[in-house]
Amino acid sequence: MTNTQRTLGAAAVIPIVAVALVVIFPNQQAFLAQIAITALLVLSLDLVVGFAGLATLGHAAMYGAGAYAAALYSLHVWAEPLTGLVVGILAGGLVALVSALMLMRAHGLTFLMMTVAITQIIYEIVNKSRAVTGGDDGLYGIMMQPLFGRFEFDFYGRLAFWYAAVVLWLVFLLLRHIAASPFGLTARAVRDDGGRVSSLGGGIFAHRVALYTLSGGIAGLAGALSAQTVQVVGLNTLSVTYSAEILVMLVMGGTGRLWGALLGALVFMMIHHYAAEVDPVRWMLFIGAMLVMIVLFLPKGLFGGLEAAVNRLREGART
Amino acid sequence: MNNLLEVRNLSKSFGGLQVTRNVDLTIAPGDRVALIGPNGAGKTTLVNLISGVLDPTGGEVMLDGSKVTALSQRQRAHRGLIRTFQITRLFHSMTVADTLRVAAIQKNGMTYRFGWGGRSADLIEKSVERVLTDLRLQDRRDNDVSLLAYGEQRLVELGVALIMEPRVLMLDEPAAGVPQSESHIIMDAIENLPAELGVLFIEHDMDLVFRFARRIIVLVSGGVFCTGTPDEIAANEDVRAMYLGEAS
Amino acid sequence: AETVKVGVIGPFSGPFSGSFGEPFRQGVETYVAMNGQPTEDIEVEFIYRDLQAPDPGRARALAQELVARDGVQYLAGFVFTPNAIAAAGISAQAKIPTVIFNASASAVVSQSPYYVRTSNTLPQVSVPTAQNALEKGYRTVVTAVSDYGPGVDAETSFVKAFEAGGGEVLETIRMPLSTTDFGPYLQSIQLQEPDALFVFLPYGPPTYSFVNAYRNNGLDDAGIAFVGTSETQEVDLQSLGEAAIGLETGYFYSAAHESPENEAFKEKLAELFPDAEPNPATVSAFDGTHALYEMIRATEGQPDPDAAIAAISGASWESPRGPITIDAETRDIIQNVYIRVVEQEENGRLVNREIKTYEAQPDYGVQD
Amino acid sequence: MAKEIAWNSVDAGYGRTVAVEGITVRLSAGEKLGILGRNGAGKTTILRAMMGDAKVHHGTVEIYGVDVTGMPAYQRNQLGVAVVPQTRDVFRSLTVRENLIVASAERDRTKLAVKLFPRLGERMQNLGADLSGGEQQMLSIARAIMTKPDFLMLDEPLEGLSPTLAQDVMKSVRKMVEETGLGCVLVEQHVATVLDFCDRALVVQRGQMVFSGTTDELRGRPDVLESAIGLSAVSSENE
Amino acid sequence: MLSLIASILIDGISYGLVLFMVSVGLTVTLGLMRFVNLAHGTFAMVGGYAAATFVTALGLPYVLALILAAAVAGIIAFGLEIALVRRVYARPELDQVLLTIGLVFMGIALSGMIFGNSLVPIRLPEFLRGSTDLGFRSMPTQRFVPLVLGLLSLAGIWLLFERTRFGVKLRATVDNPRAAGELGINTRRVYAAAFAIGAALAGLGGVAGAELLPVEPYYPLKYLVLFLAVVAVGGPGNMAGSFVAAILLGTVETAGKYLAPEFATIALYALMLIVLSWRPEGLFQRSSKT
Ligand SMILES: Nc1ncnc2c1ncn2[C@@H]1O[C@H](COP(=O)(O)OP(=O)(O)OP(=O)(O)O)[C@@H](O)[C@H]1O
Ligand SMILES: Nc1ncnc2c1ncn2[C@@H]1O[C@H](COP(=O)(O)OP(=O)(O)OP(=O)(O)O)[C@@H](O)[C@H]1O
Ligand SMILES: [Mg+2]
Ligand SMILES: [Mg+2]
Repeated sequence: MTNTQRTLGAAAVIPIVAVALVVIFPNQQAFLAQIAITALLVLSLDLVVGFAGLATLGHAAMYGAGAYAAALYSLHVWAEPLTGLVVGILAGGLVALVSALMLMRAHGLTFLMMTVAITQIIYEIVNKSRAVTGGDDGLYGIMMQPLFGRFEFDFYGRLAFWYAAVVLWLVFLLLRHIAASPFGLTARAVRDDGGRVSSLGGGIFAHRVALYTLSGGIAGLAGALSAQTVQVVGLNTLSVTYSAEILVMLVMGGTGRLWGALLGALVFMMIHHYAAEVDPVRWMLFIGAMLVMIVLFLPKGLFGGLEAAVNRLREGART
Repeated sequence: MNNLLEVRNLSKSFGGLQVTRNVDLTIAPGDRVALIGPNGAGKTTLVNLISGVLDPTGGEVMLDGSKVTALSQRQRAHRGLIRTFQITRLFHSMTVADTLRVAAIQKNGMTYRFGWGGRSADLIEKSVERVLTDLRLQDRRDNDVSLLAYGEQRLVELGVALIMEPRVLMLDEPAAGVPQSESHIIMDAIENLPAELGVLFIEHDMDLVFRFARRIIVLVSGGVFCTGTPDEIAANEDVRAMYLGEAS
Repeated sequence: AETVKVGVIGPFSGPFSGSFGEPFRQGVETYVAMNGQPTEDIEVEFIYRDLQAPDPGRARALAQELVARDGVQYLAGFVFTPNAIAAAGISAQAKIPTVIFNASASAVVSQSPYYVRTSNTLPQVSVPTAQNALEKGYRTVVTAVSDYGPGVDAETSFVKAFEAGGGEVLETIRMPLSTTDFGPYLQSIQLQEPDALFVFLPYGPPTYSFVNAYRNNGLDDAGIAFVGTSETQEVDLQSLGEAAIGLETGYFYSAAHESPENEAFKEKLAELFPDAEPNPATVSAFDGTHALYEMIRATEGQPDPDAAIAAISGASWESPRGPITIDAETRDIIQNVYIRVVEQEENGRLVNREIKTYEAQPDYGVQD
Repeated sequence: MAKEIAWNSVDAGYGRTVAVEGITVRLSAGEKLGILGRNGAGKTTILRAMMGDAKVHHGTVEIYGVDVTGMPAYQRNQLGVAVVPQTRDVFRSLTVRENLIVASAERDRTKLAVKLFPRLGERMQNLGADLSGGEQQMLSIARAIMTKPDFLMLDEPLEGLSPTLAQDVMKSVRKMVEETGLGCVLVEQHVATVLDFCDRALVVQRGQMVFSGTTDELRGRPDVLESAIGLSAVSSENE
Repeated sequence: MLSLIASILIDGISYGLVLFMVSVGLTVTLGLMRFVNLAHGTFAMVGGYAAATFVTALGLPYVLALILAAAVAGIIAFGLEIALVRRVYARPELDQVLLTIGLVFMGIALSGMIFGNSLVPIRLPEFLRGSTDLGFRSMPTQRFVPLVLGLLSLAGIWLLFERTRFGVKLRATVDNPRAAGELGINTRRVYAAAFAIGAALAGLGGVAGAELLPVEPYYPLKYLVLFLAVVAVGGPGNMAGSFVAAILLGTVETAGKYLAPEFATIALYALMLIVLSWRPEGLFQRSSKT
């Protein structure tokens, strides 16, 4: 396969899967929209976890910032969706930029706990600003204008899903491009041995800040999509628990590969949803066991496992 | 003559332990200086001080006549002061070619490019190719560095430094772990460097030191014990007793 | 027979399953066991969906899916305000009558014209509690509530009512939800020597720690009375143990309420679920199921949301908690609030003994 | 039981790859075996197969006639084999003293280590990570000796040591071999050192054993030295 | 004023001791063993349930129940170590995260099924109930449990890990498992023992801290951040560091509660942020003694 073929192939995956999902689950588009938005968020998380090698429990800070910013923008300024997305990106990016200045010298457990601290502080502040944010009751009353002035957001979530899926698709293509670029290659080098990169004259602090801000911007974008399609923003968007949940999705899918983020979000949400539907009381036992199994039997995550399986099939076909 | 690198009265202590004592040294364009001395004499520490990994407790480092003591390792690297590490430090998730590419990206200030393409990208590919050829690593270009034998990793470590086109190059035991039979690849590569480059290298292999160095600095207990041409050093009884032993 | 589907969304797993999810299900099933099907040829099917915590996105997706895929005619449940509000969009647009079993912010019911509530709001219980405090002669109080929606509602309405009655509020403390050690708050309250301490905390661990800390930091010895609302609710009561004895609270349901309806309810509940405690949440779901039945009967199982809502608006009945009415205008509940004191029975079990009744309390609403 | 260790037609490697093939060699107490070969030829892999760090795909490794192929490394060490790894592997977060104590078979043999390397005596309270390269090498050698092995495998032990110290180390090892009957495997880049120190030698090329015999025989095989090690002028080196 | 400061210190230190007790096991498993053990709270919870069962159902004395509870947690952990945990020591940290989160989920579901979803109190013996008069104020008597156990475990752990060969072996194994094995250390046994000890301490902490952090199925997730904070601020693997960190965090949060009640949580996290920015390796760190 040539490079162009491969790129085209990769580009086709998301649209094909999106159509397939709509065909299989025609009456659950609000749920599918949730999956697309979560996948976008997990994708942005992969930039921090996979590309920068930093485990974080604070990614929701940027997601929540994007969600609240987009919600407030639509309530008080303009209910136009696309500019709302830009507001979300800016809010997420700004929160990331400011916290990166504190965070980007730390790593490991220290980094993890600092992200927790930042997220908790933001959470408390938003909780206390009830007049603006609605506090724990949530921020509600969001009514979006039609997309492009033409397409109405329906309560079935049809538009919501396609809107989220297209954004996800574009961001995915963009990140694939970036991953292969000098910036992306440097990111991997910084992750492997930052000190070595400085000895070559690379500015690792600035690079990490840039990467974190990029990731924060995308997380903010996901937050804005969520605010616009759900029409309510709750404090849960800012919680450490939610950060942990998306981290689990990413690790389950496989880190550092982008595909893993998509697969992790899709599979986790699907299994969670259906396990909880089959047994609303005991599904956690099932999910827990599944995570343990994945660690034991798929050391490179779902995507790694998938890849290995495909390779084995190919080898089998050849011989 | 203008000195590329000048070190004045450099000192370093860890707690109560003084590891570098009032070291003076200069490197001029074209210099090939060997730094030798017993284990723990402070050779690596001196390179760390010059390259900016460690902060000195006293003294100055000058590059091209201007003080760089306050500059970071990164800034010094930008001014052409490049070093290798005694224990290889490579990017363990990368292939040989990518490792070299990373270095070339830093060299050419392309860190914030979000795509390839353009003339500088060709430049990078060309320099990567050249270094691979010089070090006879073409076969290994797409191998993961972490899976190479140690000796080959040493070659890549050197390649990373070479691609930076340094003006002053400091090598910490570049040939350690490389078989005698193959150390000439490394030495050839260094020999083929532009003549105006200044090279400081640490080595315990006296064959290489005497073959390659034009000047030798002997460091003992953190201080400069003596300096001289290879012949002078080889003839020095004290150095023989303390360091060289019966060999050579 | 024709099947009418009802989707019940609530925390059937997770940290809130003990105080809400399980009671919801028990309340529904007890009602069904006591009353059979609404009519001979209508069968109700309840579909339970787990929603552990506040998460508007999931709430909306679950509601949408229940309506579009599973074809439910009614929705019910909802513990957390943001979830109820997120589902309101679906309820309003798809015209799905929905019975709120818990979510207690005043604003919830107004979010959809098809919302009905059978639980309570915090002003509803806090205002009579404040009146009772005044009547008992407490002149000064400090309020200590958890810093979240219900806590803030409770504080605001209590303070308003207490001050309106001539009392003085020395300090209002909002304690972060994650607080585990309440000792310092209680020590500093003690220094202010108020007559009483008004409290609102979420169920479970915080209540447990707080009540123990109230006892162990010697506030009772210092004569600072405990004025609570839901702290001694049945799900926590037995684990609170001795520390709870003598605490006085104002709330809408006590398992010790003396009425034939309550006795029948408790008996059936114990028969179906031997380990279950009759809890306010159980009764809210029980009455919520009654409301659903009323709507189903009125529409003969046909999807006619407006007729359904019209049928329940203004309805009154005798609940295990006492007489209740669904306000014809607001579709919110009107009910008695009882002042209760925790006593130990012969068999060692603790009960909330009702000692005073404030009748037919509406939602007093809060604006902050 | 014979005091010997043996590789019996061993194929070994990492994961699915095979790095060395058909290695067969035996070593008795008091013998000194040298292993020579170019970068990546598989020298380290041979030692690792003995300790269980490389995967043995085929064949067996034996210690004192016991097939140890599936055994965990600590048991192999307790049977009497120790290794000084090429990467030194000092415990970076432990002090020098702790590095030595942890390896000591008996209560406290650190005095022995200090006698061998006085420099270590001055650095007892330093963390492993703070040692110089040569000091780490000393520590790694001393530590292996602390376990009181019957067989000691040294993977390029002289790398990074000053010439005087390198001579001292070889002298000490020779003394141990002579006095305690230690068996010794030496992987070395310096052909001269091997020819000078060892009784027997093994030459590997691209994972294959291309020579196995006494060092005297090896001296007479310029072809092997030429092709497998790339040395044309061994004799001149040796003078 | 003086009594305010005294109150802050008394409440702060006694809260800090509770924090120390509930995280002390994690300083072993995460700190010393470098195993990202997010399931720490699960073992604490196991200890709590065990103690509650021993006291309520079997009528055992509190102190005995405490010791048995620690043993139960240790034994369960030992089994899990052999079956699952040891397979992931050498794997990336995130795999350890996934595994232990999986264990947490399973623990939550199982304990809910066995013990119900409400909290389970551990009945205190008469001599630990009520309050103790300190002269100018009173303090819950139960707080002496974490005080005594905290100091005992601090001393015990310090001796075990800093002063015995087992401790050095563990640290060597963590540092470089391959080299440790080649030097004759039975690394598997060392790890299994250390993991069980960490879990036993967790169990002890679960019981000692149960008045403030009551035992219920969600215990392991609810207080995870608290446990991690103590270890991170103290410097992973540093016992004394964790102790000081716990007291510091406890005192600062307590001061917040007295002085700015609504901002106590923010104060706690701000402190964490400041300490970690200032000392990324935690308050204390091993270094050469030159
Ligand atoms: N961990 C590993 N995983 C995969 N392959 C490896 C690994 N270590 C070494 N190899 C490969 O095995 C082969 C033999 O390596 P080995 O380290 O045994 O060589 P060596 O003779 O010791 O070389 P050197 O002189 O450089 O130390 C090499 O091709 C190397 O790339
Ligand atoms: N961070 C540190 N703390 C304490 N002592 C240190 C530290 N770093 C180095 N040293 C000591 O300083 C001395 C000099 O070390 P250095 O690495 O410079 O030696 P070297 O000359 O390069 O030796 P070698 O030839 O063995 O590599 C050594 O004794 C070492 O133990
Ligand atoms: Mg050195
Ligand atoms: Mg080797």
